[in-house]
Amino acid sequence: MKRMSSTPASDWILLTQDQLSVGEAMAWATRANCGAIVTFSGIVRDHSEAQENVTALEYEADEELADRRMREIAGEARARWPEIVTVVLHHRVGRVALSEPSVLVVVASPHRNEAFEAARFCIDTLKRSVPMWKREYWPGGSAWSEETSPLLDVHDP
Amino acid sequence: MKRMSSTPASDWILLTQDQLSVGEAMAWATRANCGAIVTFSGIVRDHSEAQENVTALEYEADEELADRRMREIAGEARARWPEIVTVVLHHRVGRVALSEPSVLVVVASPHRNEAFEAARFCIDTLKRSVPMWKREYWPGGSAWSEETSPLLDVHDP
Amino acid sequence: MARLTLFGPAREAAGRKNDTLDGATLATVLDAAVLRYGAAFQTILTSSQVWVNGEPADVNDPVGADDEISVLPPVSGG
Amino acid sequence: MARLTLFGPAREAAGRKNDTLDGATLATVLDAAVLRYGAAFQTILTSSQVWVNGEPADVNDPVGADDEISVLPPVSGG
Repeated sequence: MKRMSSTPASDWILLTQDQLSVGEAMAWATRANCGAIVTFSGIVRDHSEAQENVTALEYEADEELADRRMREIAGEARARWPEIVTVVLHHRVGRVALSEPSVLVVVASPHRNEAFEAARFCIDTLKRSVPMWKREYWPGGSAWSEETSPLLDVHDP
Repeated sequence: MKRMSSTPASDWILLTQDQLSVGEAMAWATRANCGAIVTFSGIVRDHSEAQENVTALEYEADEELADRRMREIAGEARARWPEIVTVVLHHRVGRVALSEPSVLVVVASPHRNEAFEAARFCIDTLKRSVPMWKREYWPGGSAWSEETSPLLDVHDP
Repeated sequence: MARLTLFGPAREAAGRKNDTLDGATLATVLDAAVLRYGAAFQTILTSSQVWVNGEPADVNDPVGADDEISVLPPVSGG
Repeated sequence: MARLTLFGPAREAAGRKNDTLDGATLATVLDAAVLRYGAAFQTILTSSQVWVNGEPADVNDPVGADDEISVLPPVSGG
């Protein structure tokens, strides 16, 4: 399957090695008919279930499939909450420093209920359906994250 | 009752005539032990239930009581979701232009479930328990918003 | 006698934000307010909460010159 | 024969990201991979999904030189 060559103007899907900008994403997502914007930022935390002293994460993706899956997630959110206007899904690949965002979800909508519901759906679904692997770094070592889940389809319940 | 003279370092409560900055609020809210930040921005929308062409809103508050209530909301969120680390509640007073945020909620937490739940609680509770009145402007006129609710206590269900 | 502070639609209907009104109880002060501000204010008062010194109050509560009465119409923040 | 692309823990266990392996079906290619990469890879393969040309596949599917096999371990994005 080929990567889609154009993005609908109301979704902004991005895999990038660069820092994520919530401000830029929110400015892009803002529309005059929207009264609510909900954002979720996944931040590199100083600990995990397995490690007490995490200093950085490194993400590796199947980039073609990850891009396709992130577009499917935005599409499924629109199918479930037709009121939502703009959807942003950004994910870092490569090394991400402590307290930097690794993933960003932005949903803008006329009303807040749909924005909250859709944003929650997007991050929950992204975590189990986007082919992405996280390596944890600590002083003197690193290992793949033990907090994994089987790769599921976007439409799986 | 006197206004509280100091703010706990983990809550940032603000009533202001100045523009709200999600980026500044998120930077303030970020802590090394947090893996999730959820934000809600209430944006001035180009329409309301009563008006098809809204150009601006103007907010008037009982500022002393509003400040107290916003602090109570943050405290109640902490009581309900003890895991949450930082809470930001900002509300504009005075004139707010189209597509600008009038209200901002930021919650940072180790995990995302508590951040989503607490952010949703904060905005839902703010809307019914903070003494604030919204005037809608359109070309050639203005009126108080008809989308009102009786002033309730923070702890009311 | 007590000091009155009016907010939002109540302020607009009364044509002022602050006032001082005669009356020994909350109820008599509010009666004086309706007399002074008229029917539009009365309508809003019906759906409003009235607080004294930052706390909910009963209409039979006595009020004096040091007391601050707030009229809080249904809210529309956020 | 088919081309193999390995991700995350599967890539690390195999010591490479891409490879070309003999085999007429997906199953025989994966057997060849386990033989070449060893036990650590086998353990990860057990919990992984194996896709062909960007779609889920059955181990009995035939594969040729133009086919791309992906080994996708349990994920940890976000």
